[in-house]
Amino acid sequence: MDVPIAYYLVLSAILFSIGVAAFLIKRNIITVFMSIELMLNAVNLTFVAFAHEWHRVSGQIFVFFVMVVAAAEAAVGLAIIIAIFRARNTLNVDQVDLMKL
Amino acid sequence: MHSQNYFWNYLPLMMQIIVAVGLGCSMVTMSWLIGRHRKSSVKLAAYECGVPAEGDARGRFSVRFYMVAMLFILFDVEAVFMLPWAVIYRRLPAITGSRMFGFWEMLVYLGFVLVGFFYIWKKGILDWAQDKGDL
Amino acid sequence: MTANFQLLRILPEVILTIAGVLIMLIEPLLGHSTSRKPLGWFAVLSVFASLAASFAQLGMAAGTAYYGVIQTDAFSVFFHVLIALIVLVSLLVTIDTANANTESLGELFALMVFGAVGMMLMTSATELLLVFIGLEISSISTYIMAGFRRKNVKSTESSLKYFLLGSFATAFFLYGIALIFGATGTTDINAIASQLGTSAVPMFATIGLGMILIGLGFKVSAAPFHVWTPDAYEGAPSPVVGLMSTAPKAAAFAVLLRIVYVAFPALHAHWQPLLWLMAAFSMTIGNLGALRQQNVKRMLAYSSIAHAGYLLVAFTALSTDGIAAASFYAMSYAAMNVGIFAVVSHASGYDERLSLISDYRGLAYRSPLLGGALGFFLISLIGIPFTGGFFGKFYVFASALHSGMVWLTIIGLVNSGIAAFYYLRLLASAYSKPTNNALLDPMPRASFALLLALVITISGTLILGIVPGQILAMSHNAAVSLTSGIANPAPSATHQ
Amino acid sequence: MTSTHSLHLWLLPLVPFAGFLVNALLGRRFPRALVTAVALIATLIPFLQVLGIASQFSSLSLPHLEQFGTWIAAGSFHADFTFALDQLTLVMLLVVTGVGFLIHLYSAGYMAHEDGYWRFFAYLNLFMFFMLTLVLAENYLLMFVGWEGVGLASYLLIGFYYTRDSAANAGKKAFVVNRVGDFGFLLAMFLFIAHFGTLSFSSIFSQITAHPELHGGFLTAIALCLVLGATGKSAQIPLYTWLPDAMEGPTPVSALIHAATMVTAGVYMVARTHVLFDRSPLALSTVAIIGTATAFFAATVALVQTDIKRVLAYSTISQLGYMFLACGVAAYSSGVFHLVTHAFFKALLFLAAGSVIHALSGEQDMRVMGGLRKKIPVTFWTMTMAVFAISGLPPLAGFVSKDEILYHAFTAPGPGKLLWFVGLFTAFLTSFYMFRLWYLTFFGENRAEKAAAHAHTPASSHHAEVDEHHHAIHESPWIMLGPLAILAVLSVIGGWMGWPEGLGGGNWFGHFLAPALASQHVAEAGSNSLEVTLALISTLVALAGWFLAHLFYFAKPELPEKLSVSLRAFYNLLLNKYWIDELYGAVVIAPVLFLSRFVLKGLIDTGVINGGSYAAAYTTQGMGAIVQRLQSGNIRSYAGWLALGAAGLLLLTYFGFGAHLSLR
Repeated sequence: MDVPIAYYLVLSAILFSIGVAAFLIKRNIITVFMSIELMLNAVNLTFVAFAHEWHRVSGQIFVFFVMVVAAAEAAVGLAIIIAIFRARNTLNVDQVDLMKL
Repeated sequence: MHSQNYFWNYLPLMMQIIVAVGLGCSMVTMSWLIGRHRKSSVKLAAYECGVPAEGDARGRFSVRFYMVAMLFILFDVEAVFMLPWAVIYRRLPAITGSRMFGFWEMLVYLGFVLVGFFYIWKKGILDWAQDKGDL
Repeated sequence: MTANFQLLRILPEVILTIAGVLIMLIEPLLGHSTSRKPLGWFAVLSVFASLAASFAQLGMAAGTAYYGVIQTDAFSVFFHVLIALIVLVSLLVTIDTANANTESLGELFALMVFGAVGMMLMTSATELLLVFIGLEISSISTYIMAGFRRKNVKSTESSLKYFLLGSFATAFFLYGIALIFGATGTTDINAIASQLGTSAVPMFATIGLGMILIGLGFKVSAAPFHVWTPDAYEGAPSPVVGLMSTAPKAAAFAVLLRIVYVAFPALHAHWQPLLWLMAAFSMTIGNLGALRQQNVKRMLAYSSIAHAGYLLVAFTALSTDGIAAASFYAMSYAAMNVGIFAVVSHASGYDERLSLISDYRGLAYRSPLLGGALGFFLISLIGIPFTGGFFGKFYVFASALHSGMVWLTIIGLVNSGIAAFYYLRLLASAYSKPTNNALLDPMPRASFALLLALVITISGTLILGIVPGQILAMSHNAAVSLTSGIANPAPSATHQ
Repeated sequence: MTSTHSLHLWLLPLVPFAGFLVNALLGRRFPRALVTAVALIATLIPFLQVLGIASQFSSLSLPHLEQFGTWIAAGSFHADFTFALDQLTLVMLLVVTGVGFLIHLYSAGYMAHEDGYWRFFAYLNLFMFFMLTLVLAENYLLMFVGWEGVGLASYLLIGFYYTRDSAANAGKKAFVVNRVGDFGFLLAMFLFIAHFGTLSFSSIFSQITAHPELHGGFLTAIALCLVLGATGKSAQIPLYTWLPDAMEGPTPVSALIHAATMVTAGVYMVARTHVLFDRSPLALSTVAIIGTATAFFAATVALVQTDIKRVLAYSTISQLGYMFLACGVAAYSSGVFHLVTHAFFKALLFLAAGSVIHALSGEQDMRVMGGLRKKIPVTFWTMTMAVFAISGLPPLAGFVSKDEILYHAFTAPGPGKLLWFVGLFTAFLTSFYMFRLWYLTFFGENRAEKAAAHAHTPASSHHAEVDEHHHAIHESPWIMLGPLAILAVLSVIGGWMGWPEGLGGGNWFGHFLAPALASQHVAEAGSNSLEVTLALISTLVALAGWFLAHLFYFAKPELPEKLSVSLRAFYNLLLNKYWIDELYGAVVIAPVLFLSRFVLKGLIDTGVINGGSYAAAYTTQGMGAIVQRLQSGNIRSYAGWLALGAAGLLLLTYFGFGAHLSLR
């Protein structure tokens, strides 16, 4: 008995949308960043689901790479966030708006 | 597959969830209903292993913790590539047409990881005692 | 195909990777007071070697390597050469601009080299996974480079914005790949088209293509995904802006060309109108936005949005000429834009002393060399004949009109008329007598690195304008090799 | 190549370019004499070469093509570095190099005391390079190179006095207005490529000729685009506004670029493309109407201008209008003839005006001139020749060429008579304002000394050369007067080469150009008596203008004042040039700037906030939470933009476009 693929897809679409919404709503940079991770993992779910559907392992390999890339992004992102915090003493995205227009 | 069947499959799981949630909720409710409520400052204080709480739970950590955490994530995740490699290691000679190619391939990969390790080491990130205020 | 022969197909990338690793290894071993500039020269040499390796690939028959994930052909070589040249000049400008005591300068060189690896991979990859990895390698290096002056509030802010929004867009790009994988069961660009066939197109493929357009639209800063550009460019160090406004864009355009023309020619009725809109919006918003800017880098940022729009015009032509025009435009834009950022970098220095247009008043008197070069690049950006800027636009619009894109051509021409306005403002400012005595000091002497950078960019712009035959032939070959699809789709066995 | 031997046409533009390079790179360190020598030699050599070409012209097989290699080859389309020489080119070459050399000579005297002497001559040589490229080009692309290049040189030279904001702005205006014209030119080129697959004159024209059934349609579209380009370069309605402002440049520049050569490029281009225009009656009528309207309109504005150079600027616009009129009635050779004579007398007018300005140490306001006849006699006499010529008094050059245009207009089918009448009235106006200039400058009492005694007015002293002390009025040096004299002779006798047959001449000029400009249009055959009558009428009209000017500005100088009071509204309308500049400012510039503000502020600031995260914040956090100052530069609002764009794009992908809805 299999779970229909549509369920996975809908779930990942919902997760992705939650990620997008959280990106737009959240003020803390870390949380914003977490919402990006959520989006990436939603995509991972899609990949795995499709890999299963097509019986192709390449989708799963894709997930490995996405995970590694996400980790690298996390490292760089946190480094940037630390730099921002040191320069401004805030992690509120709404206050990082020196440059405009 | 039929969706009706499909849902029936999960009925036991559903029941378990209901039982678990019901049990938890009922325990909290029961104790609230049965227990006596005496509000004193001692009762309301945070309980920390019998010692009075000190400071703010959200205190700032040294940035070093983040550094090490980030590096850990990186080196940890890099290991993920060894998994698929290990799975097909025995078939690699057939695929690549060379007996040891798969082996050397992984060594090159690990070499790159080591370079990264060497870099952070020489940069003094792992040196906990050294004060690098500008990190 | 032997492994060694396959290695030749990624030789440029291999050379740069090794060079970058070496730089990383040497950097921490150097003392605090040791100059990092020799590392920069080493990077320059390695990029040059990789340039040579790219040219050498022209001698090989076009083909794929590593189970069809890499394809070297005239198209990939064209963009390899372009990226190598951009990185070469950016390295030279960095060497010129950075102070001797700039800390961790070696990291910047290594990042530029690694970024180049990522961009080159993007242009030769025929597997979406590799495209994604290349994109991330180049993006992550650029995020770091943008925030390289980490004590500077604007630089970190630029980095943060670029990073957050870039990752946001990347997620869309990735989702697009996932959906296409779902629709076709493959992520091989060459195989997608045959999988799609002529039958009814699955919804996933359409939506997936849309998502990919979003992700790449962000990378090339096409409207409406351009919002990050002005902020990211304003804060990032000028030599880095020269790089990130050209090389990653060129790579992303190459990917876009490959995806829409190789993988999705069947869906052109879907993507062509979208690119039409993106082109029109980019040109208009970019030019209108630039009109009122006081900050030079912001102005150039808006101008780069507009130029992305001109380039997208060529995409809508749906012809080999259009692809050739797009490639040619990428090169001519790179020549003049990297050049103008070389001037801006040197004039404003590592600590960005000059930022407003009014700060450039009298530049031509403080340094006739810089003033002349600035004027030259501005003339090219305006699109006066005998410069690359003119011919780039000429080919783009000629190919678009040839395909019947009358309105887009008109919008583009009107926009390129408006553009003269703001470029002339900078030009007039540079050639006015300075009012402020503080601005009268002569510029620091141009170093050999800067002179070399200016020679490359100016001669490049001139060659593209006066005798573009050779390069046009190259771009035409690139276009032909892209559309003819010499490489057979990789055997499906490799996917199991 | 059709000719057995090469004429080395490539030398023509490259010699001035070499001059430009030498002066631009080394001129700063050169003594002035050396700069002058380089610049003059770099112009003299092409002139001598053109004379040499002219001397062996009859032995050439025309058109004489010289190809110097393939320029670009993109797929099926290719363009070459090819120069072509035919009758029309030769005429243009003679004008450009001849008048160009004289003006270089004049500049050596005029600019002698200016800063940036080397820069001036470098730019001037650069201009010659591009102008010669424009004239020699055998395809539209190469022509466009010259076309843009002369615009660039013009921009640099108008803004020569860069310390003056007005000069810098005038340069920018000229450039930007010309961009509008370039838009038309570029579009025309793309259409040529799309329809003919080439930009070469010979192959486009032979394709058109080979298809007699081609008429109107896309040919009209191309022709109208070219007309737009021509109106920009030749300062015609609606793109003429830059030329009066261009007078901010040094006077020799006004003479060379903004009177004799560059502004005639539009006329040259139309004449060059006559094969196309012949097939499009609509485009031809457009040209004729634009020309006539511009001629009349500019002449009316010239009536009330007080700045001597501005009068000449509007007069130039008006005369260019005549040339357009000629092209519009398919009398291309008459247009080119007027172009030539106009180059003589208008260059002379400008140079003489420059001499006057020079004599008065920078004064350009005619109201404070007067009585200069005796003080600067050479300038006076040469300028008199030019004034007589442009006013159309026989037998001077201007009379012949203008009369020929009016004759062709009269005999043209359709509204020809109306065009003729407006042209005739414009001739009257021309005569009036030119004699007004003549009287105000040279006759009456000397108002300059009176004004100088009154107060030193810095506002009116535009010329950068103004010294602290007021010079005594002096005649210019011979290096300036020499070119004046030569041009004066040409203005007087220049007409004989095109003396119409109807008046007993041979119209050698028209016959010479006939092979190059053979028109398929057959005008109504006019009779000799008609031509004589028309010539008589225009002579009378010119005399009437003179008489009226005499009355107003010599006999009864108080009359103009009275008239301007009684016709206040009309006078103001003219004085303010019909408020066209203001109109353009309100209709074109202001909206663009508004849009720019809208893009920067409106969209980023409020649009997204309202659309994206605002709504999200509203729904998730309730009313209280949205009281937050939201501003641009905000990452979340940027992300909102991205998300909105993404949503829009995905919706369009999915629902919007099928194969049927294409945005072509």
